[in-house]
Amino acid sequence: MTEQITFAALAIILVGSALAVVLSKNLFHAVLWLALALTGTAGVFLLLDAEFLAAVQLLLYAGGIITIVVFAIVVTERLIGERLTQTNMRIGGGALISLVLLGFIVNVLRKSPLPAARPEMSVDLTRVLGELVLTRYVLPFELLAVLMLAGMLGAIYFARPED
Amino acid sequence: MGLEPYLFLSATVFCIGLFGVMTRRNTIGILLGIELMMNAVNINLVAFARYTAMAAGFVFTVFTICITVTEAALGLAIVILLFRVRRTVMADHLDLLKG
Amino acid sequence: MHGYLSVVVYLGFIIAFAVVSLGMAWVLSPKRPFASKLDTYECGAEPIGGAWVQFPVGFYLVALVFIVFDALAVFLFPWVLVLRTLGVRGIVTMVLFLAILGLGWLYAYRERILEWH
Amino acid sequence: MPSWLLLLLVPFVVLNVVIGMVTYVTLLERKFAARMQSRIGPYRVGPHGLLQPIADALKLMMKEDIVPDAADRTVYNLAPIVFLIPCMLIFATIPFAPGLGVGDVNIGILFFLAVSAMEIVGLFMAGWGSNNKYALLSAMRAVNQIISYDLPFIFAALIPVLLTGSLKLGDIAAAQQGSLLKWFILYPVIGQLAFVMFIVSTLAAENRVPFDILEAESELVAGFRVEYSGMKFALIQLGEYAHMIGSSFLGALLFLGAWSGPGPEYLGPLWFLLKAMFVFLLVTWIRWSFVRIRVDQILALSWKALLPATLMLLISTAVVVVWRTGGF
Amino acid sequence: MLDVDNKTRVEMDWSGPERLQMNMGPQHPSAHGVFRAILGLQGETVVDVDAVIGYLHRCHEKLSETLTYAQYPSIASKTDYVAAMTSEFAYVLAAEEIGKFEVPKRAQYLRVIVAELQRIASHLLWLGTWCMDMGGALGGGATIFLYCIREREDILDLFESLVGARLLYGFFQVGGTRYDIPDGWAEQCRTTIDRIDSRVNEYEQMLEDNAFFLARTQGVGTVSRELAEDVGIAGPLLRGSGVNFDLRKNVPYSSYGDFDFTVPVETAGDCYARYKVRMAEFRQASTIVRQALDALPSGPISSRPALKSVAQIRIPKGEAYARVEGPRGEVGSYIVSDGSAKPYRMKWRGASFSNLAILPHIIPGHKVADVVAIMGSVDPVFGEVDR
Amino acid sequence: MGSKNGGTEIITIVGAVLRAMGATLKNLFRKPITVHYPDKERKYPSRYRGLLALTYDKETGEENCIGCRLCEYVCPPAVIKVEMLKSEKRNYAKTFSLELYACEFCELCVQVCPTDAIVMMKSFDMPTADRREMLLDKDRLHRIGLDYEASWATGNKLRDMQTPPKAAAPAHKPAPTTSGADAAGPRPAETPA
Amino acid sequence: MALNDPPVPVIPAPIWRNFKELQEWEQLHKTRPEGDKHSPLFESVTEGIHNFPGGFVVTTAADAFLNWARKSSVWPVTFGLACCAIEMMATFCSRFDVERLGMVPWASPRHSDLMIVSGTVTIKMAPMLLRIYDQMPDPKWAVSMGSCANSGGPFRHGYHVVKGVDRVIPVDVYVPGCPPPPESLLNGLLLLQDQIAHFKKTGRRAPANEKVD
Ligand code: SF4
Ligand code: SF4
Ligand code: SF4
Repeated sequence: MTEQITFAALAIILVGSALAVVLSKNLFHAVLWLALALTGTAGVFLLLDAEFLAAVQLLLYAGGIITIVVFAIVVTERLIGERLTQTNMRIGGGALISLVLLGFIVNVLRKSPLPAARPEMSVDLTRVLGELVLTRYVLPFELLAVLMLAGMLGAIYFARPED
Repeated sequence: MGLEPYLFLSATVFCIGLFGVMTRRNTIGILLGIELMMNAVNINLVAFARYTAMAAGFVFTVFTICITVTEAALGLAIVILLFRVRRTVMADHLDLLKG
Repeated sequence: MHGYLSVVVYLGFIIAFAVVSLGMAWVLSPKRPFASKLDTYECGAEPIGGAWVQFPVGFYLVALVFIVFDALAVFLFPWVLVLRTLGVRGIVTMVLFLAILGLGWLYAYRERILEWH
Repeated sequence: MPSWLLLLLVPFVVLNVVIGMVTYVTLLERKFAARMQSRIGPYRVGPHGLLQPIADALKLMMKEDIVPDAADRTVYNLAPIVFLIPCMLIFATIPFAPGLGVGDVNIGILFFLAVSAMEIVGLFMAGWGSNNKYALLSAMRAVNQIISYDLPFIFAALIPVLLTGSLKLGDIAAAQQGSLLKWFILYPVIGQLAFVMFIVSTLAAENRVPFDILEAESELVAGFRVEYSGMKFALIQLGEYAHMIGSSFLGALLFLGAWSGPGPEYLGPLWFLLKAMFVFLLVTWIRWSFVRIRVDQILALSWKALLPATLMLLISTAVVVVWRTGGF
Repeated sequence: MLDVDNKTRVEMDWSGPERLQMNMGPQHPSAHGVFRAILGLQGETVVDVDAVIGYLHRCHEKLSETLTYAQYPSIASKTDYVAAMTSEFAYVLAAEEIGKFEVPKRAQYLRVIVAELQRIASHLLWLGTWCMDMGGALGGGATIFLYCIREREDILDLFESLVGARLLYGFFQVGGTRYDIPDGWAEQCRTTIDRIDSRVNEYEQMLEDNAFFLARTQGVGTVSRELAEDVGIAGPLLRGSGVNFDLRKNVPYSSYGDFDFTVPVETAGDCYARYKVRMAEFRQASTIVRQALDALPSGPISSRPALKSVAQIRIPKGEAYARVEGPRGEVGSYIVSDGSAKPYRMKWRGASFSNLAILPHIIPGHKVADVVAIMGSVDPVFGEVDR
Repeated sequence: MGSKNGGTEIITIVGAVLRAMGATLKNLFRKPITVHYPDKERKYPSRYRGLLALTYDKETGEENCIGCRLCEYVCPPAVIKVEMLKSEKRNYAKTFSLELYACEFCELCVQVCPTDAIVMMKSFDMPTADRREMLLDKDRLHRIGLDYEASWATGNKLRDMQTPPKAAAPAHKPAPTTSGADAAGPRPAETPA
Repeated sequence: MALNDPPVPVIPAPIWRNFKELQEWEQLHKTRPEGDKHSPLFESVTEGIHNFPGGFVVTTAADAFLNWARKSSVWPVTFGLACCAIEMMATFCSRFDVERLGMVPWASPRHSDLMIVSGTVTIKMAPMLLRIYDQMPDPKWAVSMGSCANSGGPFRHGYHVVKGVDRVIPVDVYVPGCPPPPESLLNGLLLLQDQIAHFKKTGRRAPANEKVD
């Protein structure tokens, strides 16, 4: 019972704030709504017994992404008055496509057989995760480092002051 | 509770993100939409991993989160670069390919 | 999950506390707004120009380095847990990971991003 | 007692204790600083100024609450709450005695760090929402500083975790029970270095002098909260102090053996409190002894010295741990 | 809604990020009074600075034309209120120069003693406020500030038992001083000086090799020798830039010639150099006070009959410029007398005013945090700037 | 602050940190110098320049002021207003008002008063919510003179102190003591050095 | 009177009427808004309780308590104008330590309750001063420190000096002196605390001529 209620609350928060992200006129507000959406996602992860992922979500997304987006805003926009506002275009088209896609997915989901109950999980997820990352997925792990390095170098290169 | 509600939730958030990506005029706004979509994907991943008891799903969620973060950083860097070159972050101004 | 439930209850109490105290303040406090009271404070002088202006890109670059290392920190947590069972292998893997990211740090160092001019 | 009642009661009690503690810690700090400066400090409000925090809180509650015209109303009004939540929430996972706490979750320390990283959202909202130059500049500095010191903070805090092998705060505390020598601060070399680094990054993460550039009143008047008055200001102050004390508790838990101490077991929370106050006074002492350094120097210190140093220390600790468990 | 286009399309010159115009002052914790600096910021870096003064213009010069030579010295102390003694000194010196009045030796020595004590008090206040600027009112800066004021209180006590007032004295009068020292004052003065000397050592211990302090002061706000000479700054600022110029040595007035002291000079020209100069001046001032106390002759304290009425002091027609070395530099007073009991015209030369002129030369390029450090090291007093 | 020569730099930093903390610690154990003002007052020196007051002749009970208006003339901000009341034996001040809210406490009026009529008190305790209260008329000036302790200075003493000996002090006054007749007394040592 | 009563010439009773400044002061004091109330909601609630039989005990006690809190934590804004500011600083420092009375100086007027006008207010400064005073949240107080702030002091004949800060903002306590030594200022602050303790139930300032004990 508790699970249902919590899920419903989280779903409302998540969908509501997601809508606010794409609709709000003020870019900074949109970012704040995104923070709420990401925190809500962390709640969903918690509900799925993935506490480690929830914390990662908070640390990386809500702490990190929000910071860099805000910084990106302050270094690009002159934020006075109307420049902070952002508008949507092709709203009708966008909404149509999104709704069609949503209908399609829902349709597919309805037809496919899905597990109704979750299996017991007795292990400490964090520990399992650590073991997997460092043993079986060690290659992806190191590749991830390379990827992040590349991303970082590229980003620094792009955003570096020109002097 | 079954897996279904999670997937619905994720699908909804994904579509909202998509809507944002398609309709936002501000490039940063578009990036926010992408973040939402990635987020939806993560929910999906975790939910599937949990209901099928496959730890690999969790591992890949961590990986995707990291990748998303890097992607966002890179994306924003490109926005900054574009801003510097074109002095605007409005997407519909950016599709003009002429100088 | 029980642990988190009480954390959620705790969170609820915090919000309640904040809201209640703000509400009490609303009841107790006088309200006499007028134009110059509501002006932005700027050392007594009239504000010149707006506050929301564009900042140098240095801010963003620092955040960029941060986020990558934050991602690194995320992997350290499970690593710390399993280190004893994995032994040397764990250390080597992580050191390699660190070394790769360290290259990024070096680049940032060389580009003088960390000095934040 | 029915479990649902316990579920409600424990967080309620903890919250009230934390709030009471935070208000009185301000008095402690004022008295301590005053003595350091050849003064007396609050003295005439109640016996030896003991009622001072109450008077301050009441007065702030009765002050007018100004929302500047130029401010972004919603953001401005929500910011104190958003700021307060993470600052108070960090107490959730701290066990004040074995089993006594809101929720000693499995990933306690990670939870602590993740939640305290959320502080910047509220901070930035306050700075941004005020639409004031000082506030915005201060918020920019603050975010920059907090993200810079978050990493050394995490790495330094990970060292006791590494020595214990558990992310659960209760386990870390339990690992230091028994004898004084088990306290992680007494772990040869590593313990002391880690503690110093922890203190330094705590100072920075809490924005205390010498790293208090964000409230730098000689430059930015009152920093990000320059426009806040009345109760909202009080909430922000409360949050700042709560964060400080939360970090002090974490420091006492990670390095000073939490509730271990002589005497019967029920004295445990008292010992813990004393140790946390020790860390707090240490921080205060440092704070009242230095001039602040410049923002670029602060960042350079973090990125060029503290970050590599903590990482090195972490790796060497790992080597030691593996070596001692016979991993080689 | 969509007016964005026009705005973004305007060919905005991309010359780096935009400037933030920020007010510092007049009500600002580190404005040292009522100074208003309008800083142009790029992020944290100051690109230009515009100083607005005049918030404390109290019409000193005009007022002095309506007051007699007997009345004005007590108001003269309100120009540089942190170093009231030296501003009174300059005024009476100018009047004495026109009138060719003798000043008894005892009075001269007393003048030197109080002027040097005042220098110590003023420097203590400077050190305190400067550290508070750099260290925050909620940090170590405040601690040092409180220590400095604690020591300054001792000197104020000396003045209080000498004159009766703590801050603005009216100790000088044309032809001598108004008060003689009370019994036991000399001993009290010696012990105070000794105590302050030891406490100054303590501050040095707290600051001198403190990396944080050095990081904030070394290489910050460097004034080159040429610039210093061009702008005409004075006092410790000038000596911090390597110019050995001190009126007490170069143009000895009163009986400074009798005493043995050195003029500290530093060459670096940054905030730290100014700090060093002032710290050395503490020591020099206390040696001068000790020597003067030892050699204090007995005799009258005034060469003129005691003041009995307002227009008693008349000086012949003439004009004179007298200057003394105040804690902030050359304090000058120029009097044109028409032979009546009041000056015909009087002009102040405030050290702070000319020192302040250095700010636009050295501030741009520094960080916001450095602005307060530089301001503090210039140590302006706005009573003297705006007069 | 970088990591140029890391090791030594860190050692110096740590040393400086410890030294600075030691200095504050030392002060932590010094006695506070705070004066508990409303409960205990510090000892004012005898030359303290405080509120102004008019005096009586101790024996005859006659007021000393002769309304000569010298103080009115000398006062730099012109806060004193005196009207003279002519009488056969001596003169009186008919009205005497002093705008305390503008006085600059320069002691010039005390210095010029020929009859030691106006003096200063060793106290400043006259804050008020009513600015009119700071307009002192003759009665209140007398009242103040009775309420507080007078400080050392009077016109004659001040003039004696300043008079050069060779100008042979006016005969009608006791011999001047140039080195100051004041016993300020050693200040109580508030802080152990 | 302690001594044998001397013959004092008769002085016209309200002598202050001869002084234009003081007349102006009276006018200003009368016409100034009294302000500084609680919120209307709270007012009506207390009004209701007060009318309830026995309710006055509650309201008086509550009022005394709230006024005690106000009085015990009066936070001045750091605002120095001239020489008096130096003495104000000395008052805030170790020797006189106003923190004993619960006062903490803050830099931003938004956090403060009290403005100590310490020094000469010039015509150029007056608007700034007014703005800073305005920006303080209610209830707020002002202390005029020193002769310059009281009336222009030694410079009151100057062309650029405001003749008393009470022409710009309402002042609660005047402290005499040039500069007032710390004791004098402390005394003024104690008087202010007394006044705040008598802050009327309506939230009005105590009228200037009412004697508070
Ligand atoms: S002390 Fe000075 S200002 Fe005051 S009344 Fe006497 S002469 Fe005038
Ligand atoms: S007080 Fe003295 S100087 Fe003034 S009128 Fe009276 S007698 Fe003359
Ligand atoms: S009253 Fe006196 S001390 Fe105060 S500001 Fe005016 S002149 Fe200066």
